[in-house]
Amino acid sequence: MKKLINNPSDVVADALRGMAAAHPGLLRIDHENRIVFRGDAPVQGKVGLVSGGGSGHEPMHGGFVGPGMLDAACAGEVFTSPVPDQVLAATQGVDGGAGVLHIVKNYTGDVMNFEMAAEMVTAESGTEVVAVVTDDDVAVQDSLYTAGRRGVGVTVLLEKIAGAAAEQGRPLAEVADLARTVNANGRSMGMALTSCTVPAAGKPTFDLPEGEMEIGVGIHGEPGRRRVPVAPAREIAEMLLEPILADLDFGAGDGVLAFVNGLGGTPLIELYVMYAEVAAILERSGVTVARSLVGSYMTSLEMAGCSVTLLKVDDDLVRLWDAPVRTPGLRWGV
Amino acid sequence: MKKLINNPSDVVADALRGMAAAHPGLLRIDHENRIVFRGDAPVQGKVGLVSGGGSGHEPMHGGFVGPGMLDAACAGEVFTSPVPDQVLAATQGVDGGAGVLHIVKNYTGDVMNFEMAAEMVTAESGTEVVAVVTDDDVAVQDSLYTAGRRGVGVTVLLEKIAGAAAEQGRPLAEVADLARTVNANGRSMGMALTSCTVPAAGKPTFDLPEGEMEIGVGIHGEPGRRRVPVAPAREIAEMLLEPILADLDFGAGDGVLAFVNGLGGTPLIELYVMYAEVAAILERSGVTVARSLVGSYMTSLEMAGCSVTLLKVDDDLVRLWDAPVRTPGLRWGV
Amino acid sequence: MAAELDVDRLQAWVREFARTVADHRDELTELDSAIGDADHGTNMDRGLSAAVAALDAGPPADPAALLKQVGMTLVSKVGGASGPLYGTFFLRMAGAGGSGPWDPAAFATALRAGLDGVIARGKAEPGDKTMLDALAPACDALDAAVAAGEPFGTALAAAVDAGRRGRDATVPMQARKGRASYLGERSVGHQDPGATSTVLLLEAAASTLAVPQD
Amino acid sequence: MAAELDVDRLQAWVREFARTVADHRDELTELDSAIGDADHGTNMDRGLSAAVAALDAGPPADPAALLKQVGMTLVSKVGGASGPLYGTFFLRMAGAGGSGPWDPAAFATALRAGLDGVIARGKAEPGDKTMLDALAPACDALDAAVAAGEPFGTALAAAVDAGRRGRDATVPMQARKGRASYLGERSVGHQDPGATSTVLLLEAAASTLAVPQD
Ligand SMILES: Nc1ncnc2c1ncn2[C@@H]1O[C@H](COP(=O)(O)OP(=O)(O)O)[C@@H](O)[C@H]1O
Ligand SMILES: Nc1ncnc2c1ncn2[C@@H]1O[C@H](COP(=O)(O)OP(=O)(O)O)[C@@H](O)[C@H]1O
Ligand SMILES: [Mg+2]
Ligand SMILES: [Mg+2]
Ligand SMILES: [Mg+2]
Ligand SMILES: [Mg+2]
Repeated sequence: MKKLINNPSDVVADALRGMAAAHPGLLRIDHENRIVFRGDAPVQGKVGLVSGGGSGHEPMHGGFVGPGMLDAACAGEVFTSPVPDQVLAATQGVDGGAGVLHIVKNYTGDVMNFEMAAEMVTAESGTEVVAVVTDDDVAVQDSLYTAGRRGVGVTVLLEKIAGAAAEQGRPLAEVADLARTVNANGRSMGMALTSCTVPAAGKPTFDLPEGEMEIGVGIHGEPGRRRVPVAPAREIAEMLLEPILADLDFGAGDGVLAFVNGLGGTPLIELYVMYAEVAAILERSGVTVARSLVGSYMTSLEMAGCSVTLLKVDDDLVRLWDAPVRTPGLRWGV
Repeated sequence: MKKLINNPSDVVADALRGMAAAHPGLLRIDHENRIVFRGDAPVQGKVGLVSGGGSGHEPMHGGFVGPGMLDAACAGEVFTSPVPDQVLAATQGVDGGAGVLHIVKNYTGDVMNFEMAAEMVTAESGTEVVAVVTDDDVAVQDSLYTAGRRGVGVTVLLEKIAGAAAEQGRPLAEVADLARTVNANGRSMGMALTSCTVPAAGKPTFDLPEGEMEIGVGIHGEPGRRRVPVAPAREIAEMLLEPILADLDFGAGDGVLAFVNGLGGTPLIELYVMYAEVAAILERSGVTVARSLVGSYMTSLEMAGCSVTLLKVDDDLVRLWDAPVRTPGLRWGV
Repeated sequence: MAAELDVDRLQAWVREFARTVADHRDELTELDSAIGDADHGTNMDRGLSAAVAALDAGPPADPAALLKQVGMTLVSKVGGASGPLYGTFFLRMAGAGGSGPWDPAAFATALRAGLDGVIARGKAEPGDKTMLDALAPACDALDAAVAAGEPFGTALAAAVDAGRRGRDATVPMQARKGRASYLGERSVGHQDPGATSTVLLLEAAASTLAVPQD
Repeated sequence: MAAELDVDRLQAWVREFARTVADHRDELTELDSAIGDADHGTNMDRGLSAAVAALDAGPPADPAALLKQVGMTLVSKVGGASGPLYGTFFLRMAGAGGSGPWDPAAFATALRAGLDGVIARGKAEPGDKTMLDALAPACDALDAAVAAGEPFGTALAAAVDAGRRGRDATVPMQARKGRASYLGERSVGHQDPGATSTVLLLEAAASTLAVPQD
């Protein structure tokens, strides 16, 4: 294992120290509870947005804290959802009197820990909490025979869009509805060229020989649905987009936000190569790209690979996407 | 070799197609000459900023084109400086009547190709061209016995700062002086945990066994000055900062811009771990961090590793750093 | 004479569970690499080390307080799926067994309450390839043996046996809950990490809770 | 009778150089991996393929025009250090040799002009571990042999010999120019890629420019 770290057990704490040093003012970090707060939280009268999850996906979620996006992010251990105490403290810390939205990726651990936290919030205070669960990964069948689809790329887009709506002063119910709409209109699919290595495990989660890749991989190094020979970017784009386009009617004329995401070990030049192929397929399919995002926003440690997310957007969503945002990971308009 | 590409010989062209698709309006791309132009170039009355170099370092340089930074970037083949024809066409394309600054990283190939281009510009037109060469890499001895120091991380900072000065309407001589000041006040040093693989070569440029790392590596996969056992982030930060701090007097009370850069295969969580250590050393050394930048801005394909850059800044430089910039790779204030 | 399960004995159980999980940490993580995210051993070890540290700092007064503290510590320190599940398991045991020293029947009742808590929290059923596949048959075996008046040591040994068989039975199963379910058919052929740690829990019970004179 | 170097013969030289570079592409890149950035073979092959394609499209009328076209193509297609250097080399040869068919003396003069161009552009000297270490001794040997009235074939063979010795001599050198200089002492023990491609240039000259009747 080769990583720029000190001790495997200190990775999360050390990275949070780095974030605190790199973003004074913008962020305030509760090191004990491992919570990244917006510097001016709680913002009175604004719905508070709390997310979180296992670490190892940076900039998600801590890098999306700031005006126009999240109010707090709870950093779990690497690939391990945060614990209820963290979510409770984050919720209390961002409560500006207008209620709090929990943005939860659909993994058994995340869902249960956020649920327990919400129970604790209700028991301890009058803060209204609504949870929205993202489950956009078409690699997983959404059936009784699975834990349901995983929450992946749409989470980033949802955090931005719901964050903008909250910043505008929209009430909790409306922000939550909007968040559910975003989740319902987005689909993602990922692939890996290499495995990641969990620091505490010290070796790659799976073996992926030269010449093979995993299609439908998760962002925690969960192996994918199938293993196939490495293919050109053009074919990989087909493999990822085909199930996305099949699953939701991204019909002719629909505007989409097209998001090509790097998994941590893939350089930007490759992501642009992938985006070129994605854009070409969308053009052939008559899908209009209203907005795009290319970069490593939801990573899986040093895994090489990418995911593609399409989100159907209307004018309101585009306006909210374009609204100012100031976080370490996404910033514009301010 | 595992990469998200089509044909190794098409990587640069494909990535430029992806950039064009992802940033319509903001960028205009001359695919034949492989030049990324600012969408509204040439800007009348403004000094034009042209840079470029081998591809494989994305977002540098094409990702730094836009208001407040570069007017054009020439994309060479992977790790191969652009040819004079590209630089000539870029220079002519950004000439708004106030002259053009060439920002050149100090590599034999880059310097010669930009020189030949400047000779061609002079022969063909009256456009005034001034070249500034960056050479901030303390891993290389600046002596008669080398090609001189390499241009690395400072190039990114210089492009931002000179871009802001040009945007303010400062004249060519002043922008060029400022650029030289930035170069003179910046120092960098890098290290690698793994080699990169040049697509056309198809295999890693060097072998770096488990347990070893290269200190003083270049951004083209040039091996470093020495190979040492892998060490904790804390010690790596020392190894990189020690020669930087020794080479230029970053004295107590000096404000610096501290830049931790990822080389392409290193995830953000590790860069924040590194930044925590860098910030701690600077604090112990009495160096004040005025601004910071953490991320993968000057990469070396999928190489795992990082570089650290310190730039001594005064109020003018900080103001120029803070000025609005709107490029795919760096954006704020707009 | 029926075994008397006082706070010291239950504490020994928790400590032994923590010790064996630490011993098997890499194996648990390895199992989780194959069909999950390579953290089950690390997660359980982190949580149980914290639970032991809390016990070192001053053990609670009675079995209920002890197991409540262990459950709270696991909830606060583990995260992931196993944190809420094992946490809830201990919290429900604490709530069901009463504060005085427990007899084997009280222990069996508490264990089933823990099992019910895991089901309520995780909404899985036996056959889904989870820790339930070890825990549920172990509860059944324990109940039956205690009801039949078997010595507690024998009853616990039966529970361990049933748990081990349940754990082994997860190998051919296709996962329908938790992270392994994402793999679909590719989850077949691997042993569930949670069922594996649950067998460590049962084995620790057998080696610490049954008094010699049983 | 002295060899007459017309445009066809020089074209054959360039084509042969292109062919052998293509054959040795991976070897050149491999050498550049050790002390550079793993692109010398790819760079030279890309440029020379383009030069050959331009020749295919319609060869220029005389040696000067031919070599000028080759030089311009290399400048426009290669990039890196070798583009300006090899480009300048051919451009200077074109400028020095005159337009009519060349005799061996004219060729030797042109070659030296090319060498001077490389020196002017790259500011290296022999001993810096660059292509100069093959090219400079080859020029010297050619000049001496031509001045001594040796047949052109013999003269070219001497140039190749000198070039090869110069190339081999780069192995123990510590680089002082180009990318390899960044390695300091670690550049010792490796053969310079540019000197290696220069020997291919010289070998191509020997196999195409010396007419049988020499
Ligand atoms: N819904 C569930 N009900 C019961 N047990 C579950 C459930 N989901 C997962 N598990 C158990 O949790 C184990 C995984 O725990 P762990 O690896 O610590 O958490 P995570 O999956 O969040 O990384 C699985 O092996 C399985 O036994
Ligand atoms: N200043 C110089 N003068 C002469 N030759 C040089 C000089 N710098 C580099 N070279 C030659 O160029 C070769 C490298 O060419 P190439 O790999 O194509 O370019 P780059 O170094 O830009 O990647 C070296 O092996 C050396 O022979
Ligand atoms: Mg986990
Ligand atoms: Mg090169
Ligand atoms: Mg797990
Ligand atoms: Mg090279």
